[in-house]
Amino acid sequence: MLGLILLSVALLCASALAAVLVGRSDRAALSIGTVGASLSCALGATVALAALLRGEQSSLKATWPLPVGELHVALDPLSSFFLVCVFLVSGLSAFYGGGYLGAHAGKRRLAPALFYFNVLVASMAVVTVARDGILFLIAWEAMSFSSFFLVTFESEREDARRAGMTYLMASQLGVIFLFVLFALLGRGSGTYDFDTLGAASGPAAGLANVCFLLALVGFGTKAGFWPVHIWLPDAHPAAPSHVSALMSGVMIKMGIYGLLRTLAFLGPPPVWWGALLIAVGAVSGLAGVLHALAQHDLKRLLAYHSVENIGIITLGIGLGLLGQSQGNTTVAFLGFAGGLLHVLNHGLFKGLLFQGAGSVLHGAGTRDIESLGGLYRRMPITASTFLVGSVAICGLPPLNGFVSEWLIYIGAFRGAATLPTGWAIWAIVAVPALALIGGLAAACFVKAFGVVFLGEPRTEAAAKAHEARKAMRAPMLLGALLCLAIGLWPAGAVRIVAPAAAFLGNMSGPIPDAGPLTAITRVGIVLLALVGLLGAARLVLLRGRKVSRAATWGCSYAAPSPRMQYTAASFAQPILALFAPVIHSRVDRQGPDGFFPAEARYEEHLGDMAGERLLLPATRRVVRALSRVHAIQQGRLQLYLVYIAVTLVVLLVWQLSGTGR
Amino acid sequence: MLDLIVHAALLLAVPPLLLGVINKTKAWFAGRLGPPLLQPYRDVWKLLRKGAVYSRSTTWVFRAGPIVSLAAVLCAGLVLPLAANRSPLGFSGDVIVFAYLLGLGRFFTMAAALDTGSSFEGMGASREAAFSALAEPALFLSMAILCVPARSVTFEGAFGALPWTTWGFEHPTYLAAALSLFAVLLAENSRIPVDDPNTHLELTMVHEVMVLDHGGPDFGFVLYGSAVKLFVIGALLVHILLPIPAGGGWRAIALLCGGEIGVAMFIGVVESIMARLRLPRVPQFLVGAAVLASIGLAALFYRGAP
Amino acid sequence: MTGYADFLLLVVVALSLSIVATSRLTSCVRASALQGVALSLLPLALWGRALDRHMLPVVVMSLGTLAVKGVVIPLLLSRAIREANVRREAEPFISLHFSLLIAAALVGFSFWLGTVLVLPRSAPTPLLVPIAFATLLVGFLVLVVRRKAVTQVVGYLMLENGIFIFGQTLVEEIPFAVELGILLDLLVGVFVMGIAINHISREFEHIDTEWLSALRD
Amino acid sequence: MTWVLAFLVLVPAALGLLALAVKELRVGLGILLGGASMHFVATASLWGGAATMQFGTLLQLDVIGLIFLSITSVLFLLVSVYTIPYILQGTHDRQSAPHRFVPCLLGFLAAMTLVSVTQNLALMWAAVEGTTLASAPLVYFYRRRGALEAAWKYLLLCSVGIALALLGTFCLGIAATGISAGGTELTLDALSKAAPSMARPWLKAAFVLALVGYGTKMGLAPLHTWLPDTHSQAPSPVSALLSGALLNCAFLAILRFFQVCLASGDFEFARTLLVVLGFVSIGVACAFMVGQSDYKRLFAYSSIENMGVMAAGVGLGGAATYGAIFHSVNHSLCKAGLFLLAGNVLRAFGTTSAREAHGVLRRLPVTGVLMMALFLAIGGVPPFGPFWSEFLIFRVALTGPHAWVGVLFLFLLVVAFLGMAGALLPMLQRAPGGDVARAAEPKLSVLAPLALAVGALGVGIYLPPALSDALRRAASMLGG
Repeated sequence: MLGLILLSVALLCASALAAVLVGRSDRAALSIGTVGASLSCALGATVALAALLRGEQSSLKATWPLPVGELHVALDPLSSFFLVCVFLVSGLSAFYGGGYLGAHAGKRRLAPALFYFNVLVASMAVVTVARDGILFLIAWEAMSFSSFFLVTFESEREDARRAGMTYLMASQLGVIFLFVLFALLGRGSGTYDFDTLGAASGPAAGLANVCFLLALVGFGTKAGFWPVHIWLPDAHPAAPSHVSALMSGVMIKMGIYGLLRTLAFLGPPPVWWGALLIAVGAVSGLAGVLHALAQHDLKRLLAYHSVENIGIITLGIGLGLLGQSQGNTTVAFLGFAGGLLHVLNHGLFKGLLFQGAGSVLHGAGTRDIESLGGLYRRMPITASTFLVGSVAICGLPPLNGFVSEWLIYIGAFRGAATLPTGWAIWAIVAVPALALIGGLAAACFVKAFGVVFLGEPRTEAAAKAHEARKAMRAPMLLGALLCLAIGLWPAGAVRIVAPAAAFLGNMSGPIPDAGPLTAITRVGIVLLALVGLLGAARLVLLRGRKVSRAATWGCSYAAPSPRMQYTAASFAQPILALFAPVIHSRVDRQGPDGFFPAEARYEEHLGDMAGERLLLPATRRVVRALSRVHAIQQGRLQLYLVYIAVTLVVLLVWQLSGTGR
Repeated sequence: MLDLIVHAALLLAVPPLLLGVINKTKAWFAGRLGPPLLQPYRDVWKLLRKGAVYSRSTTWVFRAGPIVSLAAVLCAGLVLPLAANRSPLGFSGDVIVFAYLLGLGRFFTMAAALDTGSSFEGMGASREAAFSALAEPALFLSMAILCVPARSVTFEGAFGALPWTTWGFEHPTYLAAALSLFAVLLAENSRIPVDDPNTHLELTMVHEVMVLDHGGPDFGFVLYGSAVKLFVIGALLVHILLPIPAGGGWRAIALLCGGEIGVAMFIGVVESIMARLRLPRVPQFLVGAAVLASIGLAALFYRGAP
Repeated sequence: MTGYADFLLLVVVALSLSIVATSRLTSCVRASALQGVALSLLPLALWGRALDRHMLPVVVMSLGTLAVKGVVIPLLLSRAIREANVRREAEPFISLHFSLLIAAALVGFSFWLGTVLVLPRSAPTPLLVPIAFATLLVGFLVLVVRRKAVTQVVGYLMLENGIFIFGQTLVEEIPFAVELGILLDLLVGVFVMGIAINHISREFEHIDTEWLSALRD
Repeated sequence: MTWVLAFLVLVPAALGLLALAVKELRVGLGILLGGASMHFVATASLWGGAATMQFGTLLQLDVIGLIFLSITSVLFLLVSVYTIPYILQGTHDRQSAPHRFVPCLLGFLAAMTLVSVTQNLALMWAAVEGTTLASAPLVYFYRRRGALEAAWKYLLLCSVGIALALLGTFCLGIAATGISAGGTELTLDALSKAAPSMARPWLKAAFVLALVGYGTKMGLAPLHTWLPDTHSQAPSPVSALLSGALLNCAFLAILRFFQVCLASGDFEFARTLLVVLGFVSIGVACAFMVGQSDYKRLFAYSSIENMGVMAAGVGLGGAATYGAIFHSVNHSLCKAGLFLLAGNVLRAFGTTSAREAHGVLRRLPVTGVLMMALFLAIGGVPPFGPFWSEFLIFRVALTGPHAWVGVLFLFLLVVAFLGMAGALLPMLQRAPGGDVARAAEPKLSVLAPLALAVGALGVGIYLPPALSDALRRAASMLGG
């Protein structure tokens, strides 16, 4: 099994290199890269799935030519599960990318994009199987940098470069915490082999807490917890859409994986870790969805929803920890299972949505929601799949998003009912948080889907939009089908997740019951049946009756124009007005004045509070402080000599004072 | 089998009646004679037999809206126990399905509204989105009040655990739950003080304006759907307020219908004696409901009920 | 013979201080030349008693020093002055009196160092270490407070002189070739500096290092 | 076999004098290339030889010296390959004297070689001073005011520093006298033998003076001030040699003194000094790298940073010593390559401002890609060599008594990396202004950087056992 996984990794790297070698011709590079990626992903996904279902645990060691660590990779349920996610979503994105990049062929060298894409997938796979700190960190860095180069693929664009820089800063500052984390963990044994780290039944409590916080920040930066998510809404829109799908679909989940993997080293978790994770999750979820509502850039909106969904995942994991720390297997299992299943689900529908956004960008040439509209009749497949994705991401039945959120809800209710009061409150906090997140998400996606695809086109570009190519449509359809499948057959999905969840809560014995999942299937089927029934009824009723078409009723307004439609901004306004205090909004208005007002305008810029109130000022301050040092290098030879003299005298006095007789 | 038939019959037959009751009550308060009690049935029947006019800018989403939302509320009605503690689709965790089914219906109603491209309907959708998002926490918190002490995630368990012998100030938490559920009911069914179902100025509407363009059978579905929604949430409320025997039977049916009618009359009274709130104040109403429910929950934990 | 040695060392210090105090470039160069001559006598004064043992190194060293420090370098410098035709230091960074005070302080510091760093073996004269440091530090001072390239070279020379004095204690340790190498380095160094000064005076029409502060951050 | 040592020193010197006589450029370049390759071959032949070899009383080579010698030799060969197109079609402006270029280079090589093949501290001092004198004319190769200023500062500051180093050498000699009858020579062995019973004040004074003196040459802050000016004004091949080889020589000189301290038994003070100066250097360099707009200065400051890393590594001791020596190898590979590439960019764009020279990746694809790779390498990105050396040092720092030192170390490295990225990434990635036409890239001018980049990657992926063994032995000699 493990060998096959490594084989597919090797295949990815090989195709990446091949793509570069034939880089002269874009077509060849495109086909080689895409085919290689799709094949190896298909192989990897099937193998990982098989390994997961068979609960395979195998490992492989090799010596390392350098003085640190040794090459150690292994499979366990957790790795296998994340491998399934990685390969599944990557495969879809790669296939989509084949079509998406085809549009760029000739305009720009494609070989780098394909190279970095395959390297990114490979590095993610290695991250999940690595069992040695050094190897893990190397794969991690490879992941960061390949994705960085993908973000700056269209590097001639200013915003892409700035996004890349922000991303680089975030990932590098974040990785500091990880280096420190692993160095601290390996402090005692001097080796970074995960077995030894894990075997030592967790470090002392104090160190464990430090490590947990380090992991929270370090991995949270990649995962996109609020407020260290700041790179995310810039990077995802800048990247090519299939890359955004990959990054948002699985790459940020590597942060979750790392966090979970680290938890395995830290011994039995104190209960406050769970509480903290729940808090982080709730805050990230709400902040993410609120900022998403404020966006008018389709891909930016989706990026903020990644923050939201990471929040939901974290809620689940927090619940799991809460249960685990109290020895409450059921809550632990439900929490972990819900979180993990949401990892998979989010990978599926967020990938699907980003691909849809990519098709919109590719078909209508803009990502600005306000200048789209009425795309449904121009790109029906994209629109329908996007609708499926939207319903799924809002967690509505009968699609997959509902299943994972349902598990988390059940876990929260169980926890509230069975945990000791002090911690039960934390469990119950998850419930209204999820509810509010869900409601806002629904609002946000009604806005996104409705304004982009429904109504009348607001601009020429939107009116001239065309449907995506076949190669782009296929993966979207497949993704939509998978969303529906998981939604209608939760039992199967949970069977995939269960081993990993049990592994996390290191539960021995039978996997606890996740509740009557078949009942969800029943509800879903009944729902679809009712829809079909009513649809049929409608047809029957309308048969033989007069069905005519007319203009939308504009309250008898004579000359309606598409510009009069409700915009995304106005749609979101009531909610944003409610939450104005927590969103950084800058209003720039010039009201009409005088007897003959020349012009009046009203602009509202909704920024990111974490960025514009916290991180940006901090960075500026650091840079200013550093630039103060420049005073010392001001060109005078004499001054430089003074430095030498002063250093000499100071050091002499320091070292010699007291040594005299 | 019999249970199922009874359940379906109640679910399908009773709802329009409630609308009639409300209108009657309001008419009585206003000193008018008012429309006949069964008028809503006639309206629906009439609409179902009409043709339809569709806007040129609409797609199948517009047509799907009423269907999906009606299907969703009917499904929710099948999940919720009506005249007995058992429901056809009930299972451990059905509370959540219930809430999310309502959400599904709302999603498609709003999408359909945006499909027409009319600014009025967009406006309505946006308000609906805001209010319903705020109503969600209240709904879930009050359900938590029901579920946590029962140590169960099913309506069946929750209702079974309701302490009938001593009610009221012994268990203020249930009172809180009932009140915030009632607020949710008003919001979900676009009733005064949240929304005025028969206002005449589109600018002030919330729900009605979303369905301006629907006509014929579609509008029939919409009308019927809102009635069913009212009935379903009302049933949830009735289960909290009245001791409906777990085994079902005539007495249960009578209690349910009586309770529903009582709720409808109460709504009528509220609509008659209250003015609708200004739109900016509606959120406060809903947040207030959520706060009430969370206070109840806090009290629950304070008393260490679980 | 140590009497002569002490006398010479005091002369050296006096000359250093005078260099600090004077503003005329020519007299600075002359003073440094005199210092060179005094230094060239120093080995004889120190090791005269032991001439039989280290005849060759001592004699060669003093002759070489005389040639390099007493004759060649001063000529180079005065030629540089003539070409750049500058007479006196415009205004140093620190006024002459004040720098004289600083120089005195530095001499004091070097005497403290002398108490810390005691020559392990019976030294020819205890003044050796403090004077060496004093010359060195005063040279540093000149380097720092003067603007003209020529004066800076003079300061560098004083620095080297201090080290030279220091080196006197090590006649046995340092192999002969190396000493010559050191002298050669010094000569070439100053020679290159002289060339640089010429270029500077050609580029900037004078040898004021003020103008050499364009490269900065 | 040992005569090779003399050969290594004398041949470049002789060829340099020969080249001084030659006026014809091509012949001079031929001589240069010949000398470089001879030097390279001779150095390579030493790797098979004994652990330490001695020639006469003055020349002596141990494994540390061998490592630094090899770095110098390899760099010099590559640089002289690069120099051929650089001089022949170079853009040297008025009255720059290309025929003086070759002799100075060879003299430079001779001096640097001497530094690494001698263990007589006084002779080593003379050699280091020699490097200054030989390279000063190279810095002033382009007769520009800036170059002149840089050369003047370089000359004066380094001479002063070196003078202090000489003083330090004397102090060591004084400390050693009177221990064994009839004085001791200033060779490393003799001094190490005498070290345990040296008078501590003299020893400390000696190390401080040497540290300040050679530290000036090595570019440790706050003594580094000449370095950015010189590196930015000198011709790129010269900058490459200065940064890649010369700084190492100064570092080697400091290491020699450190060895004596080790032999003396109490070396903690030396370690402390090294760590302090190292961290000061890293911090100062970071401050100047953030918001730096001149790419050659940027690389210069990065050199300061890396010198700080090495000093701190040796100071931290243990595995960090290994890391420090390894890092000096890595740094030489990366930084020399970067400076050579900077030369290509400078020729194509005619400016050293990273803001004006943009679109490198499109104008000069090969140069751009190599520059990106080497930037990542020197930034400590795996799997390039510097990552490993820096990681070793970091690990020791973090697991040492004060964990915060390690955190600070890592943080500063990341800040430096980001500062570099902030200047280089726009320069590389932006769309080229005006004509998008690819500028010409002579094969020879990208060959050397390519080799260096491959080397930096190679030592990261697979460290040859011979090299790692040599590093290990060197580290053990330095108390690692």
